[in-house]
Formats: sequence, C-alpha cells, structure tokens
Amino acid sequence: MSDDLLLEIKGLKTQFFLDEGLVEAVNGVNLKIRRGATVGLVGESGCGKSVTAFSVLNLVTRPGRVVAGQILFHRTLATAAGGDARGAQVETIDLAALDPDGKQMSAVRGKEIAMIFQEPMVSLSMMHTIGFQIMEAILLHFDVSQQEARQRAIQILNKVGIPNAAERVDMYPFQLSGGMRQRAMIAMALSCNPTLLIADEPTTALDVTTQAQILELMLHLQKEFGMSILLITHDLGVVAETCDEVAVMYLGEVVEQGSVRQIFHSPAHPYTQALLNSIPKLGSSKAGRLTPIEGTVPDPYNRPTGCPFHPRCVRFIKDLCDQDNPPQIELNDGRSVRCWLHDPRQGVQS
Amino acid sequence: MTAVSVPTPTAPRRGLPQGSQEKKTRVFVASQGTLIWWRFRKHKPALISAVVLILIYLVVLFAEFFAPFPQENYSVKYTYAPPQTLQIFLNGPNGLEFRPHVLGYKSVLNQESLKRVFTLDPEQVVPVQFFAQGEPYLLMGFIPATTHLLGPTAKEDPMYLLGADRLGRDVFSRMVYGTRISMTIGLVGVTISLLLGILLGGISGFFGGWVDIAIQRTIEFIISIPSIPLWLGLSAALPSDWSPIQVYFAITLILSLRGWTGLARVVRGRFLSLREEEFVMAAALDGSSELRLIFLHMLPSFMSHIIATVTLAIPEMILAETSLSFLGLGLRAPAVSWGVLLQEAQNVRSVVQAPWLLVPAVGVILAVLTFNFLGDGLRDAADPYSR
Amino acid sequence: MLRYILKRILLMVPTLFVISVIAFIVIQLPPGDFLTSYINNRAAEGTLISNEEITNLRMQYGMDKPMINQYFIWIGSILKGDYGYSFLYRRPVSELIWERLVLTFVISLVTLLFTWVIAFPVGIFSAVKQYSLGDYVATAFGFLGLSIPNFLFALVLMVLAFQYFGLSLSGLFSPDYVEAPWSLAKVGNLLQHLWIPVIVLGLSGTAGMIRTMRANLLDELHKPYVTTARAKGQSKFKTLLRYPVRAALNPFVSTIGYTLPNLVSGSIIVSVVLSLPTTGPLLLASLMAQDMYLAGAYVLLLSSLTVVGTLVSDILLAWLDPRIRLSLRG
Amino acid sequence: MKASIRIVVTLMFVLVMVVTACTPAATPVATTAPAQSTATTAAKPAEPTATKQLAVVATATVLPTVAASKYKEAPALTELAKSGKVPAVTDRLPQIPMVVKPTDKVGTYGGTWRMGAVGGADQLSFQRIFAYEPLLRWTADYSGYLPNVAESFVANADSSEYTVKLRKGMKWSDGKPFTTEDVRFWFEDVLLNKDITAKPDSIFVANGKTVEVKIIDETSFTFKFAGPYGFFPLRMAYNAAPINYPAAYLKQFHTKYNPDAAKKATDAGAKSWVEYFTQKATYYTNVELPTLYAWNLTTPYGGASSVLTAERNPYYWKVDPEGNQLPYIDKVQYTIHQSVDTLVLQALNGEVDMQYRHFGTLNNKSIFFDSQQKGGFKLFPVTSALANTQCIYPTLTTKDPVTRALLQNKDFRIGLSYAINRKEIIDLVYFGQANPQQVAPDVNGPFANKQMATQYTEFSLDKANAALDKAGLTKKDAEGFRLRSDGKRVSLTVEVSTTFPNHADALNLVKVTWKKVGVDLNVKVEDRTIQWERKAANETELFDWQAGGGGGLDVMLNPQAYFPDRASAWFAPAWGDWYATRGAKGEEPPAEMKKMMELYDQLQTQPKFEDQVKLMKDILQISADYFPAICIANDPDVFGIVKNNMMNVPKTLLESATLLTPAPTNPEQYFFAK
Repeated sequence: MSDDLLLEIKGLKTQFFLDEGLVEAVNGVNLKIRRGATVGLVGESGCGKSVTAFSVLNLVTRPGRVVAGQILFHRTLATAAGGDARGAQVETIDLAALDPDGKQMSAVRGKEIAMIFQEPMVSLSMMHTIGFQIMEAILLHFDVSQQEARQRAIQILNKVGIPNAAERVDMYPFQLSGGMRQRAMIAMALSCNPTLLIADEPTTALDVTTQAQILELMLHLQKEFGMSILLITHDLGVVAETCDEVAVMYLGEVVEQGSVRQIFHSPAHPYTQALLNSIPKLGSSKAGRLTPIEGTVPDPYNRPTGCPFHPRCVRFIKDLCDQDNPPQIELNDGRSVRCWLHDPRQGVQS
Repeated sequence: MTAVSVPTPTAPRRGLPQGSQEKKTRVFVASQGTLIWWRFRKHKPALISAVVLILIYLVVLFAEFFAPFPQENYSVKYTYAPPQTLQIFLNGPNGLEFRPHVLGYKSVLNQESLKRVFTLDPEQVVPVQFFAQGEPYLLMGFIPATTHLLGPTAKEDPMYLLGADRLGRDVFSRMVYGTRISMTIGLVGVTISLLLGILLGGISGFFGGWVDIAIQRTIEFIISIPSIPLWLGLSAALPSDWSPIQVYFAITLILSLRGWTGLARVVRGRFLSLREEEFVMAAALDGSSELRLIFLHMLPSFMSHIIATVTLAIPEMILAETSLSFLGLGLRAPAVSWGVLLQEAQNVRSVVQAPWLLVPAVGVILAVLTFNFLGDGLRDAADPYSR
Repeated sequence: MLRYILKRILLMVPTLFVISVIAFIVIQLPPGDFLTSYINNRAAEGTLISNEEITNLRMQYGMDKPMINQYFIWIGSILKGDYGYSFLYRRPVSELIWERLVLTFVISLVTLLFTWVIAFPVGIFSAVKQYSLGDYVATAFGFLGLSIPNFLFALVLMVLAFQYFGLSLSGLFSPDYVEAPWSLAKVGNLLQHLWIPVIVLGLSGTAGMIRTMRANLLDELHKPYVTTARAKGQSKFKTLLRYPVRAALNPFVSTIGYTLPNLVSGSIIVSVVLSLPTTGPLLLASLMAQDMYLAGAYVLLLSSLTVVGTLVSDILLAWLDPRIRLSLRG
Repeated sequence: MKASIRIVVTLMFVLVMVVTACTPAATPVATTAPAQSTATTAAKPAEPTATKQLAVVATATVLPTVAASKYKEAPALTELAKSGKVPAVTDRLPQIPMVVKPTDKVGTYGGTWRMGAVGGADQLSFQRIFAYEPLLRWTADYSGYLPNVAESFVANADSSEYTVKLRKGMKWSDGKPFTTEDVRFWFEDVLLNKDITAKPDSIFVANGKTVEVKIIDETSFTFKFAGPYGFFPLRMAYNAAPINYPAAYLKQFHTKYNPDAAKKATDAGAKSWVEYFTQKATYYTNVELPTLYAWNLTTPYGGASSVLTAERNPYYWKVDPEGNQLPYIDKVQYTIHQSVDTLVLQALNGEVDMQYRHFGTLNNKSIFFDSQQKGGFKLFPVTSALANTQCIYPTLTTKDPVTRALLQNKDFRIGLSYAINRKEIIDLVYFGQANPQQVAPDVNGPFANKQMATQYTEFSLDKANAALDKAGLTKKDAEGFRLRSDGKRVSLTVEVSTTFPNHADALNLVKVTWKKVGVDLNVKVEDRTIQWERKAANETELFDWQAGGGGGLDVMLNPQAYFPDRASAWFAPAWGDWYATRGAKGEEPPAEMKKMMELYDQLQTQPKFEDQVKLMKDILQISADYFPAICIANDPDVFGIVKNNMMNVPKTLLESATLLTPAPTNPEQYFFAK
C-alpha cells in the first residue's frame, strides 16, 4: 500500500440488469492511480471504460448498478496549505460503499473528483450560460457569494485559455465553437480544483489541432493544480503523448497495467501486443486510431469461458485459457497483467 | 518475488461483459421500426390497448354482424326497458343445461306517472343464440347476410342486453352502429391535421424568414377564432339538403380545421431549436435536400412529442364530436354516433330513470383510454432516451 | 428582443382586422339575423307578432341597412370603444360582458391553479418513476380524466348531488345568496357550488397537462447534461428541477398563451350544463340568437386575447429558450 | 245542436251586459246580477261543453267594491307608510280598486315565489306571471274578457268607437298618477312617431286608417276607428301597448320633450335615442321603469346575477273581497338557467314553488311524479289550447311546380293522411295520452267541428293507395315507389325543428308507413330558425310544427292552422303574405282560401260577438273541406307543480300562448299558507 496512491479500484463489478439479460459491463476491474499521475485507460470503444469512470463517481444509473468491489479514495483532508498532499493527513473512503445520492458522495463529486465528458454539445445544458454552469459547481462546494463565484468562473475560463472570458461567461454553449466548449467544460471540471480529474474521451469530438491544444492545456493545468488524471481514450497516440501509466481494458477487465514505457516497449498481454501491432509505425496521433484486430468481438450471448480474449488470442493454451479466467499477476517490474502466459506456475515465458 | 493477487472469481457462464455495448451495436443495426417494436412490446397496457382497438375497428367494419338488430328497430312495448342479463345456463327439468337465454319482461304503464314499470319475468325464457338468424343486411355494404353474432332465436323476441331507449330501440345495437362514425371521425380528422401540422410547422420552423411569418400569421389567425362560434357558424352554414354522410365529412373537416395548428406550433418550436444542432448542420452540409432533411433527420428527433400530440388528438376529436352533437350542431338522427346517443341521454330524466342510456359514454371512455395508452406506449417506444 | 416584440405587435393589427371581418361573417353565416330568429322564437312560442311589428323592430335595430354598412358601423363604434347594444338583453354589450367577467375569472383561475398544482408534481413524478405503480395510477387517472365527456360528467355529478345530498348545485350560488352581500355564509355557499365546475373543468385539463409534462420530461431526463450536473455534485432533486424540468417546460409554455382566452370564456358547454353565470353561456345564447353586437364583441375579445396570448407565449418561449431568444437578436 | 242553442242563450246575456255597461254610473253594481247569472249558467254542467262556452264580460269584476275604510296592506308597507316613505294604503289605491275573487280563500301576506327561467330570451316567463296588465284581461278559461286597467270599455253601436274609462286615482309603481296623459303619450309620441313606429301595428288599423285616440278627461278617452272593428276588445285583452308608457318617466328619453335625449342615448352606448328609449321602456331590463304590475322589477334580466327578482308594487290597484291590497306574495324570484336540466333539478329539489313552463313535459312527468314526496310539491294537470300536437303542413306554395301540384292535390293529402298509423305513434311517442285527430278546435268547445277533427284519421293502407291512385300516381318504380308526372320518384322532405325531438321520432314512424304506399319520406331535423327561414322562402316541401288556435278565443285570434293569415303561415306562406299585405306581396290564393280571408276580414268588423263566432265557424267548415294539413293527434295534457304550502292556485290550468297562462288566474292572489 504505497502512501502516494490516490485512487484504488479493487475487483469492481458494474452490471446492467436489462430485460435481454444481465450485462456485466465492468467485470472485476483493478486499477491504481497515484497522486499527480496521468493514467490512460485504453481499449476498444465500449469495453467498459466509461462505465468504470461512472462507477468511480457513483453515477451509474438504473438499470445499472455497482455490484461488487471497492473504490478506495485516499483524500487529503484540507489543510491550511491545501492542494499539496505531503504532511497533510490522509483519509480513505470507499466510494462504492457510499449512498449514490448521499451528502458524502455529492461532497466528493466535483470537489475531489471532477469529470470531463465526451461531447460538450450535449453534456452542457443549452438552457444555461456556461458561467451559470461553472458557478453552480463553485457555489456548491465553496462558501462564497455569487460575485466571488462569478469572479472565480471568469478566472478559470481565462486559465483554460478562453479569450475575453468576462463576456464569454454569459454566453450559452451553442454560441461557442467546439474547442471553446470543451475548454469551458474543462474549466467547469477544474473550478473546484479537484484532486482527480476523469477525462472521458475529451478530444474525440474535436479536430486534430484542437485536440492537441486541449491535451496541452490539460497537462499544463495538471502541473499547476497537482492533480491526477484518469484519461479515458481509445487513442493510443494520445496516451503515448500524455500519460505516465496505462491500463488496457478488454471486455470489462483491465488486462494489463503499467508505465507507458513498459506497455509500449514490451507489452505483456497478447491483446496489448495485438493493439500495438495494429498501429502503423511512426504513427501520428491521427493514424494511431485502432485498426480492428482479426477475429470479432464475442457476441454477448455466447461469452467465451475462461480468458475472454482467448478466441482471438494467437498464443492461447488449450484446456487452460478456454477453461479458467487468468488471475491478475503482479510482474516484477511493478506492472500487472491478466494472462496465463505470465503465471509463474506455468513454465511458459514470453 | 511475485505476489499473486487473489484471482477474481470467474464470471458466470452466461452473461456478456460487453453486453451493454453489444446491445447498443445490435440496436444500431436494427431499423427504427423494429427498434420501436421491441420497446413497444414491453409496454403491456399499450399492447392490450392495441388489441382492444383492433377489436373496436372490427366492430366498425362488421357493425351489422355484431349488432343484434338494425339501429332503427323500434317497439311500442319496450320503451325504456331496462337491460336484461344474458344467462348461459338454464336450470331445466333435467338439471342445469346449456341454453343461453334472457328473461322476458312484464310491464305496466302507470297512467298517472306515464312510467312503464318493467319487471323481468322468470316465467318467460327468451332463448337466444350465437350466430342467430336475424334481419338481413349487407355486410360491408355488398355481401348479403342474415347472421348476427348474438340474437334471439326468434327474431321478434325482446333482447335488450343494454336496455332500450325511448322508442324501444336496442341501445346495444345502436351503440355498435355508433362506433362506426365515432371511431372513424377521429382518424380522418387527425390524419388531416397531422399532415398539415407537420408539413406547415416543419416548413415554417425550418425555413424561418417570411415563410415562417406568413404561416405563423395564418395559424395565429385560425386559432384566434374561438372554436364554438366557428362550429356554430360553419355547421349552420352547411347546406341543409346534405345527407348525414356529407354532414359527417364536413364536420370532420371543421374539426381538423383547427386541429393542425397546435401541432404545427409545436413542430415549429422544436425545429427552431433544432436548426442549430450539429447533426442537422452536418446533414445540410452533406447537401441533403431540405424536405429530406426535415423528414429524415429532424422529425425522428422529436417523434415522441408528435406521437404524444397525435394520440391525444384522436380522442379529442371523438370528444369534440360528442360536444358538437351536444350543441345540436353535430350529426343528427337517423345518423347514429356516440355523440348523438349521448345527446339523447343528456337529460335528468334519463340519468335518473334510464341510466343505461349513458352506456355509450363507456364506449367513448374505452376508446379514448385505449388510444391514449397506445399512444403512450408508442411515445415511450419512440423516445430515444427511454433507457 | 424589443424590436421583435414591437414587430409582432404591429403584425397583430392586420391580423385583428381580418379576424374582425371573419368574426362578423361567422356570426352572419347562419341564415337569417337576430330579428328572424327572435321572431321565429316568439312565433314558435305562439306569440302573435304582426308584420308591422317586424318592420318597426328592423328599423329600431338598424337592420334595414345592408351588411357592409352594418359591419362598418360596428367596427367603427368598436374603435371608438363602444361595443354597441345587445339586441337580446337590450343593454350595452360592455356592461353585459364585464358583469360576468369577474365570476368567470374566479372559476377559471381556481380551475387553472387546481390543474397546475396537481399536474406538475404528478407529471414530474410519473416521468421520473416511469413504469412505477405510481406512474400507472397517475396515467390511468389522467386518461380517465381525458376520456369522460365533461358535459355528461357535469350532469351526472349534479344529479348525484341532488339524489344523495338533496342539493341542486346549479349556478354558483343558491338563489337566496345571489342577492345577498358578501359574507362568510355566502363564500361557503359559493364553495359548495364551486367544486363541481372545478372538478369537471379541471379534470380533463389536469390529465392533459400530466401527459404532456411526463412526455416532455422523459425526453430530457436521460440527456448527458443531467449527468454532468450530477457530476458537479449537485443533488438529484435540484438537478431535476434545474435542468430537465426546466427544459421540459418549453413546449408547455408555448401553450400558456392559449389559456388566456379560456380564462375569459370559461368552458362554454360545461358552463351551460351547470348554468354558471359566466360569459360562456352568454356567448352561446348570443350566437344562437344571432345577437350580432354581443356575439361580435365577444368573438373579437376572445380572438384578441388569443393573439395576445400567442405573443405572450412566444415571448415566454424566447425567454426560456436562449436558442430562440438569440435567434431573434437584432 | 243543443250546445249551439245554449251558446246563443249565453251570448244574449253577454250582449245585455255589454249594453248595460254603457252607462258608466251604473258600472260597479249594476253588472253584478247578469254576471252572476252567467256564472250560474256556467255553473250547472248539463254537458261537458257547458263549462267551455264563451262569455264576454265587458264590465267590472263580479264583486261589489270594498269600502275604503276596510283596506288592509302588507305589514312591510304599513311600516313604510308609518315612516312616511309611502302614502297610506287608501291614498295608494285608486278610488275604485279592482276586486279580485280569490280562487279558494282570502290569503295572508308574505313569502317569495321561486321559479326558473331558461336562456337569454325567456321574457314570456315573466310576462306570464307579473307583466300582464292590459286594459282588458282574459277570463281564466279563455271564454271571454274582463275589464282590467280599464274600469269600463264600451263600444258604440257599430263598434267603430270605444270609450274607455280608467280608474280614478290609480298610480304607477313610483306613485305618479296614471292618467289619460300616459295614453296620449303612447298615441302621439310612440304610435305616431315615425322614428319609433315605421308602420302602426295592424291591430290599431281599420279600413287602412290608423286609430284616433281622443282624450276626454283625466280618466276617460276614446279609440275612434275608420270603420267597424268589433274585434278590437279581443286585441286589447292581449296587447297592452296603450298603457305601457309612463309619460312622466319616459319623456326624458324622448327627443320631443328632451332635446338632450339623443346625447343621453349615445353617452349610454346606444346607437340612437330610439334604441335607448325602447330599452328604458322595457320592463324586464329597466328597474327604474314605473309599471302597473303586482310586482316591480328589482333585479334585471341578463345581468351578472343569475336571478331575476320583482318585488311588491306598493301602488298595486287590486284588492281581495276583504279589502286586502294585493299581491299577497312579497316577491317573485326567477333563477336564470342556461339549460332546462338544472331547472328540472331545482324543481325536483323543491326549490320551485309553482311552475309548469319549460319542464312540464310528458317525458318529465314520471320523474316529477316520483319526487313529489321529496320535493314537497303536487302535480296539477295543464290542458292545452293547441289545435293539434303535431302537424305535417304541406307547403302548398312550394317552389318546385311538380311538387306543388302534388301537394295541392287534396286526394294526395288524403292518401298521405290515411297512411299514418296514428295509434302507434301516440303510444310510442305520446305515451298513449292523446287521440288521433286532424287540426281542429277543441272537440268539446264552442267551435267544435267533428268532421274537421276526425276526417281521414283512420289507418288504412287500402284507402291510402286508393286515394293516391286517384291522385294519378299510378306508376311505380322498381322499389315500389310511386312516380310523379315527370317520372321522378314521389319523394318528399319533411323539415322538423330540434324544438320538438319527439316530432322527429313520430315522423320516422310515418316514413315507414308511407313507404308501404309508395311514398318516400326524408326526415330532416334542423334548427328552428333555418326551418322557418326556408318555409318563409317557400323552399320547404313539408313543414312540421304544432297547431295553435284550438281552444278558447285562440281559435279566432290565431287561425293560421285553418287558413294562411300571415307571411309566416304554417302552410302556403306565399298566400299568407298576399293576405297580410293586401295583395302587395306573395301569390294570389285559390278561391276557398280567398273566401276564408274575406270572412275573417268581416269577422273582425262584427260588433256582435256571436256573429264573430258564427263567421269563424264558417271559416272552419271551408277549411275542413279544403283539408290543408295532415295532423297526428290532439295535444296531450301536461303537468305543472305547486308546493304543498302554496294556495289559491287553480286545480288545473289551460295553457295557451295568447292566453298568457297563468296570468289570467291572477297570480297576485296566490299565497303561502302559514
């Protein structure tokens, strides 16, 4: 238990109870986020990345529910200094255990953990000015007057690089360009300088150049606020550019987690390897988009037994991979992977 | 030292880790129609209503068959006769036997109060049967037939399952015939208003500018003429030598004349706000023609609202027809609609002494209820965010 | 915005003019005029009425003049603020209308409040708790309310009140209270009578509103921006009111304008069935009797209110929906 | 036979009385004898007809006057008098008040008489209760008339001049004296004023010249006509115009007396001073208007308030035999309903004290009968003065020539008449409460005409077919419908008003039996106004309505069921127009019609009442032979209700619009038992 951990997800299971049947969107995810670190959560679209994120904020709505696992959040109790973690004393709460609509949870949302959503066009209310929507967060978590809140909103808008924020603050989202909207969204998330920022595909809706700017901005702000970022994306290029660590998800499980260098240079899990192989060399972030791996994503109604990846796995071991789902294995270099190939009890070496 | 963390329990054999996603993808490939159908199935009340409505419309088609008697059959002996109860079994000499029947009446006319007092007479057993032979009729207007779903074995015997009206006419039969007009008046009317509403509302909201202004003025102008005077004026102006059928169509027209405006305004409102939204922009940039834009891209986006409005509109039409008849502006005898029947029952004497004359109201309520539940189901089914 | 409103107000002028013409025509549409129907009614009663009397009446009522002239005389005097004289009641139209307006307002407003107080919460509830038992109950109630022909409902309620409580609840007061000065007893008597119209009129309205509210809200409820708000740490309830409900109101508002004329006319048919001393029956009577000036003034009043109402709801809509408001800028 | 003799006898008496009445001095006392004797003749009912004989009592009431010392008044008025707000009762009453004989007994003061009116044009509801005070008044049985406002009303030999004597010291409800000045005001400033009266009502016209009114003194004046006009008194028992205009009050609205009248009118929102004047002279909308009525308007009609009330007139000029000033009842109050149903509920609930108008129908009888206990009221029979309850009037002057020829063919009409199953219709639609009958005067009354009442009323398809064949309709089409001369199917449309829902029912039964004789009937229900408009334009083929003029003097006053006497006549409006306009408009009718018209003109000139009756009988015979209308049945009795504690209401009423029932039964003497 290293003390600089900010968030620890243990065996998280989030399921959707649909009339068609049970959907195990997140199926035992383990994930660690250190203070100040940027963790990329990658995977083909819909492998459960977003659901994981929502689970962290306890915002999974009917008919979905977090059914098992812990989400340990080590919050630093606010000290005079604030922001800086060192010396401040740390309190651990299990978000998964909190009442989704309770006070405690609300206190965490936005204040401790903030989130940036995919398409600002639909994720921002068109009925309210961006100012209003930012101030709402501020007023919720700080004991300040309308005026102060407004000032703060303008500051933050400046920070995220929105020119003459003083006017823009009174504008409606649909009056802004896509990039500006996303900046506004970021501003909203940062308004209460959270310790963890979850960015769910923050750049997908944007064109390349804006993408770059937005990412720039985020990293810049991360340094300034000293927060951790959980960057959800399916764009390995982005990950390579921005993240310290990477967690690869497949079918609701984190199949491999480690430092960017480790993952990119010596991927341990066949899936990760497949992913990387599918990237053309010298890939710009644009070219970095995933090209599908041979084999198709299993049909939900005959979910493979054993390792979920084995039907598509080039190196799968008969009578093993198709029998039991591999456990999570901590490798010596500090990364973890879920693949029989790395089970010490198996003689196999990669 | 490799620490092996506790293996997470393997997922149950069934189920689908990517399910939620999978489902979506499956949904994406599904056409709008099938999609709606899937959701609709779940809405039990709507499903039931749909069935009921189908039945009702069967009655509309084959009224002559479902009605035991012709609507004008009168009888001096049975004015204001109360309803009989249809009994399936008869306690005959050799025990309980299957002999559907009703009990005949004993009646005395109180000369002082001018009230005919009826008592069901256990002595008189009126045998009735399914598929009884009764008055001949033309099924759907051209197939000659004499069979009625249910009727007295001897066709001159009294059978008043829902009682008789002031002329001793069978309320049940009349109600069945009434179904025909009442259940179609709504459809015709709403179809007209729907087309007008969406088209004009769409155009108005989409193009904006002077087109918008023009259409808005027209609408504003049409709705600002209060309906009752309009009805009074127009239906009084109907040529008095028109047949009930002509009058009937004229009235649907009069009803739908204002019907479309409301919808048009709603559609327009949505369009105005939709115009900004990106997918429309995108489509426009793809150079898809404007009407295409309206109907393929913009309409679906608020299907739900339209459906809600329409399904509420049909019953409104049905009710409007009853109101018109109440004002004596609607259809008139010999034409029979629920409105006409209710209008005949709309007096204290009937309510107190012949409440069965109000039965057509049940028809109205049933129709309106089912239509609403149906529309409700459709609405939820078409609602893109119903999950 | 201001310019827009001004523009609209200017546009109202021609609209109203056309309406006045149409109104006049609509009233003249039925064959004959006030006198013919007046004479027919008296003849039908068996009253002896001579040709001379008819000619005299025509002259007195200025009906010997052609239609066009009659119209211009009418519209002219209306512009002068004189609504003319009711043939039927032989009193100034304005008097007749104003006298009844107060009670009409009372009824309509009470009904409206009744409607809203019930419709909004229930509508929101059944949207949020879609498919819950409560939702089904609300739905059923709503649909029932929509489906009962209200004039029949009114009559049945009255008959029941008579049979089981021995009350004849026609009108708004018992005869002996009509004349009486306002007192607690009178208010009580009013309340005793008021419930029938309020229930009858309110029922269908409420039902409709519940449905629309539910429908609109369901459209908004699951949109991403709701999650966004929650992610900020906003409470479930506040979020609901601040975002989806707020958005769901728009289609609603666009109908508020139309309730304006209803405030004045009340529900004509129900008012007739219940013999309410409201403007509705007055209108109907005047139309039936082709009491030109009364009916005309009335229709014109209602029409103008609708036009104003439309403007009001457009302004409200713009005020509520920035997208529309900003598209109106400049 | 016997009956007619009896009539003549009675009429002798009448004549005697008229003559004796000519000596004003003798007025109150002298007449008692003959009047009583009429009473006695009327009293012994040898035959049912006896009670129905015509007696014209042209003098003061049958009772001696009461000594002024005996006058008593309502407690409330005594108070007012004490406090000096009104003069003492002796000063309020005229020198010779009219003495009203109570139906049963002398009553006691107090109470409010609750009634109901329906809709916006229900003035008759008020006129029939408290606004019937003409110079003369009908007797309750409609057999004749009595002096009313006029103390005496005496004709000269050829009845071209009438001398009227008003009651000395009589006052308007505002206490101002009621004198011949008011009559003069009406004559000069209303009747002869071209702005108010374009054309004087024909009842004030004889030989094409308008009446001349000569004022003799404060209480007496004469009507002078250009020729004999024996019918005038009957008119004056119905029309109260000459005494409807309180000069003292109305002058302020008349330009002749008040130059500012026009301005006054426009300020009040009226278009012309005439409009304003007319409104101010309307008793049911203007509470200021002084009247001669027992109750005076206090809450106007058509206001916000849903009631109309009228309260005791302190100056009312009638007393009971014991000298109690009438009316007994303090106040009459109408609840204004918008639909009959709420009125029915009010009545059922015992909140109506005495009424039959609007709800006294066959259809409602059972429900009222059942509620008598609960509502604390009794039902009483209301007999009808209608000549028939439902007639199918062929529009003999209809536009289409072929149809017209057909309708004008008597055999065709006979055929149609035979092809109606009246018994069935009566049982089904009229609760078996009537007998098959054609349009005809009361079969027990003085004008009874058996042939007219019963001809062609039997149901016989054979006779019907025979008659139709005789009418030349021998060819038939495939469906068995007869063909007209032009080869078209004989298909007629009857237009029936929504006013009579049961008529439509009956006609749908007629349709069935007519089909059997090859005549196609199309029943069209429509609004009354449309129906009458189309009739007036001769566009109708068959016109459905009831038939007035069946009972009492209504037969003579309202003969349009027998021959078209006006433009709005039920059949042959064009001929009616011709008659009413003296040939200026309309079409010239055939001989029989003209004959009837001539006779009716003569009738109106006859000074002698029995001559009028005789001529009327001739008219009826011609009409009977012509057989213009096809009718169903006599009008069944309906009912009225009276609260158990309301007294002096006659056991039965005769309903007629021209009689203005129940006004002639003196509602002012109804009272509530303590």
